[in-house]
Amino acid sequence: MKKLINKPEDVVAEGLRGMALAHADILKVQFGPDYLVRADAPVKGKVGIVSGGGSGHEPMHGGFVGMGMLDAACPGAVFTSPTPDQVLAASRAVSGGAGVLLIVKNYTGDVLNFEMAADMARAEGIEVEAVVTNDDVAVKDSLYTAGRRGVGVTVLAEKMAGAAAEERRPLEEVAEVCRKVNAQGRSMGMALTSCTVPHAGKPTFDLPEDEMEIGIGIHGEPGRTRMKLKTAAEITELLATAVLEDLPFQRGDRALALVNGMGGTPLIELYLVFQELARICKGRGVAIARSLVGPYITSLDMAGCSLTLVRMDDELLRLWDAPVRTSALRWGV
Amino acid sequence: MKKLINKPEDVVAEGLRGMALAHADILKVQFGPDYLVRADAPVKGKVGIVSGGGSGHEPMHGGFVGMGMLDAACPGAVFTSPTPDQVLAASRAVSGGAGVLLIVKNYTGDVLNFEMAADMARAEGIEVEAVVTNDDVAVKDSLYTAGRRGVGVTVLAEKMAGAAAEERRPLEEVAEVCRKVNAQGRSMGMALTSCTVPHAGKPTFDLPEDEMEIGIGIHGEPGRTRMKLKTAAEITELLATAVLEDLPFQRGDRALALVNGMGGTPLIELYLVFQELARICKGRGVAIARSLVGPYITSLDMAGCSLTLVRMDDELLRLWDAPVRTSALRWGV
Amino acid sequence: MPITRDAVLDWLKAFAAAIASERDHLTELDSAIGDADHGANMDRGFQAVLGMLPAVAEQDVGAVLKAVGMKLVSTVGGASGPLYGTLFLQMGAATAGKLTLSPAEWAAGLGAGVEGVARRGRARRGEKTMIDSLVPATEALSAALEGGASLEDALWQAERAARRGMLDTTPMVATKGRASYLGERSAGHQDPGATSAHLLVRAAAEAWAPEREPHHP
Amino acid sequence: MPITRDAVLDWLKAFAAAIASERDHLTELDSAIGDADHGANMDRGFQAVLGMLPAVAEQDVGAVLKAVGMKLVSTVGGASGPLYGTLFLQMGAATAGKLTLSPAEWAAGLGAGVEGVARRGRARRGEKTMIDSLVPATEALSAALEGGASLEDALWQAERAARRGMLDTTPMVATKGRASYLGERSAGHQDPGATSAHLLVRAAAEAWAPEREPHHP
Ligand SMILES: Nc1ncnc2c1ncn2[C@@H]1O[C@H](COP(=O)(O)OP(=O)(O)O)[C@@H](O)[C@H]1O
Ligand SMILES: Nc1ncnc2c1ncn2[C@@H]1O[C@H](COP(=O)(O)OP(=O)(O)O)[C@@H](O)[C@H]1O
Ligand SMILES: [Mg+2]
Ligand SMILES: [Mg+2]
Ligand SMILES: [Mg+2]
Ligand SMILES: [Mg+2]
Repeated sequence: MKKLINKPEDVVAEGLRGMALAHADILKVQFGPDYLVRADAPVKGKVGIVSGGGSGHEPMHGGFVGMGMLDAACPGAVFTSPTPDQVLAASRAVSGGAGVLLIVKNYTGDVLNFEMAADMARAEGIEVEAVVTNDDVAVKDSLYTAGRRGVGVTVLAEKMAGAAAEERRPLEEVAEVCRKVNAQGRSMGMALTSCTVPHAGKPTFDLPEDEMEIGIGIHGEPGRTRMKLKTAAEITELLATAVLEDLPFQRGDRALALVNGMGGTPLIELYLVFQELARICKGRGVAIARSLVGPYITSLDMAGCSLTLVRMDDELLRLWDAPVRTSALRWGV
Repeated sequence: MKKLINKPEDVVAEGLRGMALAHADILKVQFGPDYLVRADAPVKGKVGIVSGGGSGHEPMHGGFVGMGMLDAACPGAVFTSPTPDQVLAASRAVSGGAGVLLIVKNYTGDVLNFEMAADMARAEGIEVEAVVTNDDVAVKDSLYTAGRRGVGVTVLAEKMAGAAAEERRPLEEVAEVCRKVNAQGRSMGMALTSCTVPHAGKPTFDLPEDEMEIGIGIHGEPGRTRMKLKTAAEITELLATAVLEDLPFQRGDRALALVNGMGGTPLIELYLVFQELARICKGRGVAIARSLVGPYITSLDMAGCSLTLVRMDDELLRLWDAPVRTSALRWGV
Repeated sequence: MPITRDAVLDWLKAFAAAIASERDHLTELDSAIGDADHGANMDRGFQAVLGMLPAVAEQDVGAVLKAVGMKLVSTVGGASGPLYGTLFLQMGAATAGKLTLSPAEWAAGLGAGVEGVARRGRARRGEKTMIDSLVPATEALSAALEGGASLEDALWQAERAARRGMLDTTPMVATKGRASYLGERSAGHQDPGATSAHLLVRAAAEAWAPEREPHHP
Repeated sequence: MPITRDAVLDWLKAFAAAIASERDHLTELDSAIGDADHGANMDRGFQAVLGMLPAVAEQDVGAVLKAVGMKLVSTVGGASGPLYGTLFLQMGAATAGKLTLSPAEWAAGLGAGVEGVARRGRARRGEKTMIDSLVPATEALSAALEGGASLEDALWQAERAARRGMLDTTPMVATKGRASYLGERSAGHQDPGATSAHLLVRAAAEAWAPEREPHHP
């Protein structure tokens, strides 16, 4: 295993310390229980937004803490959901009297831990809403699975819900924005290589030099199919078709497009994939009204990418364009 | 070779097309000769700043085109300097009557091609200054080498020179800011893995599973030494010591610190390295006044990092904090 | 015979010891259909519980079980943290204030805990989860006691039911948890959570009725 | 005999052909002490030159050489682009307006080009670059002509000097270009640019005096 780390068990804490030192103007880091919180939290009269999940997906979620997005993020161990006491402590820290929204990715562990935290927070008199994101079309959403996994849409929902909260809209409306983004968004990812979890020390799965995994999860969960390598044009076609046809997107739709890097894929390849995606959307009469290209929801050092498309309306476009000031997303301020 | 590409010979052009589509609000891309230019170029009465170099280092340089930084960037083939006609065309496009500054990384090919372009531009009556960055302490700067390579400082110099140009300062002063950042800055990098050049199809060098290369260049040039893997603390100590003692940095100095990812290293590891660097600087009485952590001057998919420190004064701090609006660096607007 | 607070502590220590010795086996089962951390998660949690027990050793049974639940919730994470945490929190609520439990109270408490798990996880039998060993075990326990069996015999009947339920998960296709992403491919593997849950039931029988352990053919 | 414009075109085509056939060898040499692209760079440039020649085939020698220089500058990149580009641009300037060249004019033009390379690259002999085969070649060419040798003999003497200069780069430690980063490790490898430069000189001899090629023992 080749990583810039000390002891595997210290990776998360040391990474958090680095975040705190690099971004003292934006956030503070609390330890025991661990969470990152906006430097100016709690913001009086504003809905507090808390997200979190296993570590190893940086910049998600800590990189999205700041004005216009998250008030706090709860990092679990690598690829392991945080515990309820983290989420409870973060909820207390961001509760400004207008309630707290929990944004949860749909994995059993995340859902159960955030649910318990919500119960505890409510028991303390904090008004809590929870929204679960489940945009990964690689998983069939049915009685026979734990449901679709929450992936790329999570980042976009955090941005737009964050903007709604900055507008001082009430908890129910902020939660509604988050639900709307999730309902209008779909994603699918692929891997060229496996990630390597620090405490495991070896790749999670073996992928031959001439094969790739389509429909991969962000923890190296198995995808839909394994196949021979293809060109960027063919790979983008595969992912985009699954995403576009699932919602489905229609001629005339305006979309927010995220071409996300899994951590080990260089930026030039992501831009190359983006122009393929733009070509495909154009061919289907779907206009890419806004876009984001880069590593935003990663899987440690995995090479690969994921595509996310959200059908936008005027309200969502306004919320997307609204100012945001976090370490990973920043504009308008 | 596992990459999200179509044909190796099309990687640069297709990547540029993606940039143009994703950032139409910030920049335009011209083909034949190829360059990226600020959407609003030329800016009347402002010094135009042009940089460039081989592709494969994204976001450098195209990601730094925009208000407050570069007016244009000239991308060569992967790891190959651009040609003079690209730089000439870019210089014409950004010439707003106040002259043009060329920021060149110190590699023979880059220096010679930019020099020829400067001659041609001057022959057309454009006032041109060129500044060569050479901050890589891994190379001995002597009669016996082509001199130190230009690496991390280039990004920081482009930001601060860009801010000086936005202040409408004259060409000579903008060039002076660039020279000052280079003179006050030092860098060193290391690799955990080799990069793979698309048209080569295989890793540039072999690095055993338990070894790393210290003092690596951004094109996979050999470093100072190859050694067994060490902890992040030890690696950071190695790089930071070389950088700190070369200038040398003194007790009481204020520094701008860049912890740069080589392309294949996840963000959490870079933050982990940053807190090691902060510890080391603190121990030597060097204050990290500003910092930047992330992949900014990369080497395709290489895993590894580089450290850059620039001794700052009030003028440089003001120029660093000034607004910038590019696809890769953005604040204050 | 009544179940004393110290007997409950013995049971918890026996379960912690069983988890520690089965840690690698549990993780191995989880690596086949999950993410290879169930043994690590459970062991992390119960080592923390062992460290905390002395501090609550003088309190009533309900308080002890509540404290165990809280500790698991705050140290395990993943799916099993809230699930085992809920199991103990609900048992604690059902036994609040009691310094000893009658066999019926013990059975009722365990039943309340298992109901809490089912509610928290929204799982029914047959979904290839810990529920598949917990539910049969509590049913067997209550049935035996109502049928007039001694606590000792009832405990071992519960253990047998839990073991059967654990083994029954092997052919099942998971429809809950991480394993459900595998669909059909989840069949043919024993569920890790059902396996740790069997250890929970067995620990009580071994702690309180070691001499009665039946000799399986 | 005077050197006609068509003879110059023959020389350029002969050099382009030599680069194409030596392409892999040049790249191989560059991979040892550089970045493995010299063959690709030179071939890319001279294929572009071949495509452009017809358009200038009716112009004077100076114009043809200038056009070649411009094309190399705009297509090769790297270090060799500006260097070979400068060589042809300077030769073109020195032969501007001429439809034929005397041997002395040819030697002077080549000398001017090589001086341009040395100026552009700030390189002297002994730094393990193309200069190490270009300078001896031009010196030998001029000396031979001044000594009364025929153009044909002078061309082959220049070729011999270029080859010797090329071989002499092997033991050298590079102090210019990418190879200089290797320091001592650059010794023991023949310089790719000196090798392509030898082909440039040989192409003239082969194009204009094939029958005179000396048979080396
Ligand atoms: N919805 C659920 N209801 C009950 N038990 C569940 C549920 N989901 C998962 N489990 C149990 O949790 C076990 C996995 O626990 P663990 O590996 O510690 O958590 P994670 O799956 O988050 O890594 C499974 O073997 C299963 O028995
Ligand atoms: N300063 C210099 N002066 C003269 N020739 C040089 C100089 N630097 C490099 N060269 C020549 O250029 C050759 C390398 O050319 P090439 O590989 O095409 O460019 P790059 O080194 O940019 O990849 C070297 O073998 C050497 O002969
Ligand atoms: Mg090169
Ligand atoms: Mg697990
Ligand atoms: Mg887990
Ligand atoms: Mg080369």
